[in-house]
Amino acid sequence: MPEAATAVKTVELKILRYRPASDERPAFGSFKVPYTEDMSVLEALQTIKDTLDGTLSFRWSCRMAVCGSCGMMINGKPQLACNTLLRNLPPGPVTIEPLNNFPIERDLVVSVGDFVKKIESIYPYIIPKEPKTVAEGPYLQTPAQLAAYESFSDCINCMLCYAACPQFGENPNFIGPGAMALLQRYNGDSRDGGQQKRLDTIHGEDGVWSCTAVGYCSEVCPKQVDPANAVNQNKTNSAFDFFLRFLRPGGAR
Amino acid sequence: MSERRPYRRPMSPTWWANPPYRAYTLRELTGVAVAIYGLVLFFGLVCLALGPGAYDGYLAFLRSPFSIVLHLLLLAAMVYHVVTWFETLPKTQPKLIVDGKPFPAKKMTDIAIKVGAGCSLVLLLIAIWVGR
Amino acid sequence: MSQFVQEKRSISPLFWLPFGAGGMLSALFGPALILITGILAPTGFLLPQSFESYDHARAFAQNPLGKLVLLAIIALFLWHGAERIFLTLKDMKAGPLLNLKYATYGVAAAVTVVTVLLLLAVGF
Amino acid sequence: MDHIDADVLIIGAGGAGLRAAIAAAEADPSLTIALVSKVLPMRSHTVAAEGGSAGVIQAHDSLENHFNDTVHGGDWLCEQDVVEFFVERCTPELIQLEHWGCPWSRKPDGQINVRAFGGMKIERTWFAADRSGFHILHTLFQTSTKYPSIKRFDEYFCIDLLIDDGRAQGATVFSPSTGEFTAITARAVILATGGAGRVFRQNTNGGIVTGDGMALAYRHGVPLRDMEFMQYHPTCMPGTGILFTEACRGEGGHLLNKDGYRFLQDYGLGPVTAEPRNKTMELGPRDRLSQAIWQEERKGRTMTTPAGESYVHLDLRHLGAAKLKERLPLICDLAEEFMGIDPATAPIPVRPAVHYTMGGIEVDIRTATTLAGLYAAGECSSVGIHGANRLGSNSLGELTVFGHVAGDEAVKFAKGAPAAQGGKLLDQAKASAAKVLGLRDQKGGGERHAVLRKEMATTMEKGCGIYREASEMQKTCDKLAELKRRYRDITLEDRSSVWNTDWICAVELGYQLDVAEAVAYSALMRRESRGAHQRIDGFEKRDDVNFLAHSLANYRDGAAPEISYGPVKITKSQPGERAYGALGEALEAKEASHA
Ligand SMILES: Cc1cc2nc3c(=O)[nH]c(=O)nc-3n(C[C@H](O)[C@H](O)[C@H](O)COP(=O)(O)OP(=O)(O)OC[C@H]3O[C@@H](n4cnc5c(N)ncnc54)[C@H](O)[C@@H]3O)c2cc1C
Ligand code: SF4
Ligand code: F3S
Ligand code: FES
Repeated sequence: MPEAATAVKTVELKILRYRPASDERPAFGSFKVPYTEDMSVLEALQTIKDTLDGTLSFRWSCRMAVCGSCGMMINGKPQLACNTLLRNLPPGPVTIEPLNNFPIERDLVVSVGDFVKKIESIYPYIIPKEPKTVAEGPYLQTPAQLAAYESFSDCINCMLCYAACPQFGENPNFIGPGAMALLQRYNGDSRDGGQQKRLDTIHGEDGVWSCTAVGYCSEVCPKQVDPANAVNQNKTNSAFDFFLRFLRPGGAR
Repeated sequence: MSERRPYRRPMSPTWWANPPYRAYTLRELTGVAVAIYGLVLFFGLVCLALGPGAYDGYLAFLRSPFSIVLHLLLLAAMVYHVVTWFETLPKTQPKLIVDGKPFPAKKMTDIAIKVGAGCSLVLLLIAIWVGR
Repeated sequence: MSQFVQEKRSISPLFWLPFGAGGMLSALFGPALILITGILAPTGFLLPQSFESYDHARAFAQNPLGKLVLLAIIALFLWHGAERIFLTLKDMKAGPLLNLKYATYGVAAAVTVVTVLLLLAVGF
Repeated sequence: MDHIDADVLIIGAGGAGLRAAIAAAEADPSLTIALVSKVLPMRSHTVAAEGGSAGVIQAHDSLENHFNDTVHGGDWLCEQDVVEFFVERCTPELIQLEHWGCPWSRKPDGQINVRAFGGMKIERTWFAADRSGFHILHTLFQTSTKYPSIKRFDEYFCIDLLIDDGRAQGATVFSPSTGEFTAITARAVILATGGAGRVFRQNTNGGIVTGDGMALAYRHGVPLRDMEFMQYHPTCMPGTGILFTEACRGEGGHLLNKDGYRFLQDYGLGPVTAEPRNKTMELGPRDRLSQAIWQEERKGRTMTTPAGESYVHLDLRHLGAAKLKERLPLICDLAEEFMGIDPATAPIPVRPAVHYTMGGIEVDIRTATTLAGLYAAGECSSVGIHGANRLGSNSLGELTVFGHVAGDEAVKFAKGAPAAQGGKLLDQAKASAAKVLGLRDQKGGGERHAVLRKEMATTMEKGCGIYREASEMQKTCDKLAELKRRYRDITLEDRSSVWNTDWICAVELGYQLDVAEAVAYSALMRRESRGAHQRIDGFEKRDDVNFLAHSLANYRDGAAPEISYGPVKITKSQPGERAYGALGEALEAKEASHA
């Protein structure tokens, strides 16, 4: 190939760095890496780590937008680094920051512990409506019954929706869109009988009632889970429950 | 002792004024228009209760250019409210399953906006018919 | 039990339900109402100016159904506005939450009560 | 150093580790179970599995069929008693997952739907669209939160096992988040750390799939079995290696060369039929398909990407947009996002990439290793069901079946074992921590782990690829020895303790080099062709006289591994000719008439 054709194009990445041992607060660092047509932001970061600065820290694994590790702010928007291709970004430097609204542990690594605890708090498993043994075979579930919750089950726990939600930014205790998607995934499942129990975990100020229906959470979701729907339909459910609880046996509390 | 020292970045105090949240804030501010219109009617009721004299003052106000412009603005805000309200509506409803597939929210919004426009149109026609 | 389980209920539903009702009512009829009472009748375009004359208005407000309509529109529109304005002011951190609540829900509540009294006062 | 004591310690929270944890918690709720994972459990690589999990469910299918497909697919290098046990347990495990909420795709009447998969005679692959592993993993993780006795250590990295008195009694772990070490002692230990595909250059595996558990057990004298059998998956994205599931072919996709010709018919996989036919053409097994693509490349009938990777086409166009969206939504997204291709209107460029580690830590049917108290399950183990070539959709089944067994067995063992004694074990833990800290802080010869890793992956691909020859394999072995020497001179840029991923990568590279060596030497020593191990240097034929045997790589500190062989358990199926397509059907008919 002639020299001119292989002359390397480069791309500049401005990355928010934070190393707790040495940095008082986060600050941007700039890196230039060779650009190729099929390069993702993740690959650009890996190139930096492998060739320019081994101290850059970020999480990643699957590279195929399914493990949920690599969420970060790319040009100000929460996105997965692995399925954001440089060629689809506007020309010029790419700004990379850790996910908004989460404490930064180091560079692009944020704290995930609270998020996991939130998921655990909503009984994220089938509470069978009619218990069955394995010997009795699978439950029947029609495609329509599956469709009722299927999209909520596609959540990869990437937390982009949390970075998108200003109400979570204002109130870190807000249960948040992702955990609500999981709640709805089970509450909408025809095999499940735990709806009331789960609903009772989110009636509080930090439950659904922190959401003001901003809706940006659903826009950034890489898996079209529509967490805003999960939160807001349960706002409706929680509101009705507020008034109707007195009518159900043992419901008033 | 660990060197761990998580850093919490503060939220920008004006996040609500900037994209991507600007449209949301505008949507919420249509609430001002809805409330103002409610107040306009409320003052009409106050004047009505105070007697014909006061009520005539109210009518004069309604006919003033200021009021006409105000109502045109309220109308614009109200139309934005209608559209955004029905855009948000599907988010507050359980997933609708039609023919075994989730019914697209976009279509639901389109239908709802048409229903909303229809309601307003019917009310308008009734008013015109009654006023004839 | 996880720290994120919400033991204490929020009273938000008390505000959220009238907010929703007002939002729906205004979405369905708001544009027509503004057009009728604020633009067409006052200008006499398509509607006679007498449409909202004292006598017509009084007759409407004395009719029990008319009372209900007026109450619903005035109160629910205000509750709708109050909720949205409150949340926006909260987003803007415009002041202590309690003050914001008085300025929004407080006004809506006061208007609602006065409206009921006025509707009783105009007689049947 | 912190010290935590548990009854059962599980390292790895992918499909196998989580299933083991649940089994253990159910077997005896009074025991504490420590579940360690270097990433949040739902990030484990099980998440990436797309196609589905095999389990006989149709009336016209039988366990016998599943057994035969598996043993033939594995080129008779399977432990047949284990396979028999496995195929019996698959369906109950899949039903259990269903009860726990796994959103399996359904037929219109609400019954479980199944799809065709390569090398399977009858459709028996349960699937959840093309996110089967994702749904299995999330279902297991979420269900595991129900059991209070499971104490999770999310984002804890295991650096060594604790062994005393001839028994595994715990592990040393460290938290990237704090940089601090913890000794977790236990009465039984399960390894469920997944495969090692990352030792190769182009692969379908996640960054975390670095063979850690294999290396840990291996270093403590547990043999790695059948490591030469690395599976190449035929349909991966050129460049990244990202997988396009076999379900693409199960649903009816075609493989075309640069002339638009379905070349598989030239490699004994025909005849070409309009409808997909099981075990024929594109529904042949992975080894055969990958080999065919390699041959096509030799014949100059493939295409080449700008970056110089050769490829063929995976054509899904005739399936139509609606079916693609319903059955293969993830594939559509991947093609669209990464390659800008809509599979409904254009064929997808694909090429083979390393996908699965058939071999692993040698375990018996109870998942017990040769070391008392140490169990292994999932891709890190070699329980004997995959032989020389795994059939697609048999591995997710393996996770649940043998994860379950491992949980039960570890509980049994733990109840009979004395509690771990702190003193000696803690000294061991301190020593391992010091060693790993030494790696971080040493001012060595300036070697960079990123460079070594690249060289390792390249030499593995070169010497231990789809087709192998002694001279290249020898070069790979030599290169690995060189890399291990240079590894001692690694210098890290990052000496901090919080989220020092530079450091973690370096420790992982140490694991990878050991595993790579086991692969390369096992391959070099197997002088025959079988399943995924194909030689072109005079050993093109299967040699049942000398090599109907499991290879066993034994670790030797500072020297090349020692390779020995162990017997293969044959019960009902005598080694025969492994054939697909028309020939396969003819052979089967003959066998049936004999029976
Ligand atoms: C792209 C792809 C698609 C596939 N599709 C299918 C399919 O359709 N059907 C099928 O049957 N099989 C499929 N497979 C194979 C199958 O998914 C894997 O074999 C299986 O998921 C491995 O599961 P596991 O539980 O053994 O390991 P993993 O899921 O890889 O989990 C390993 C666990 O160990 C932990 N771990 C590792 N090292 C350490 C350490 N040092 N310290 C602490 N924790 C550690 C990790 O954090 C993780 O939790 C596919 C594989 C790939 C790569
Ligand atoms: S709902 Fe969407 S954005 Fe939020 S965690 Fe799940 S996949 Fe990510
Ligand atoms: S962005 Fe936040 S406010 Fe509600 S709709 Fe989504 S959770
Ligand atoms: S690396 Fe797994 S989602 Fe990006």
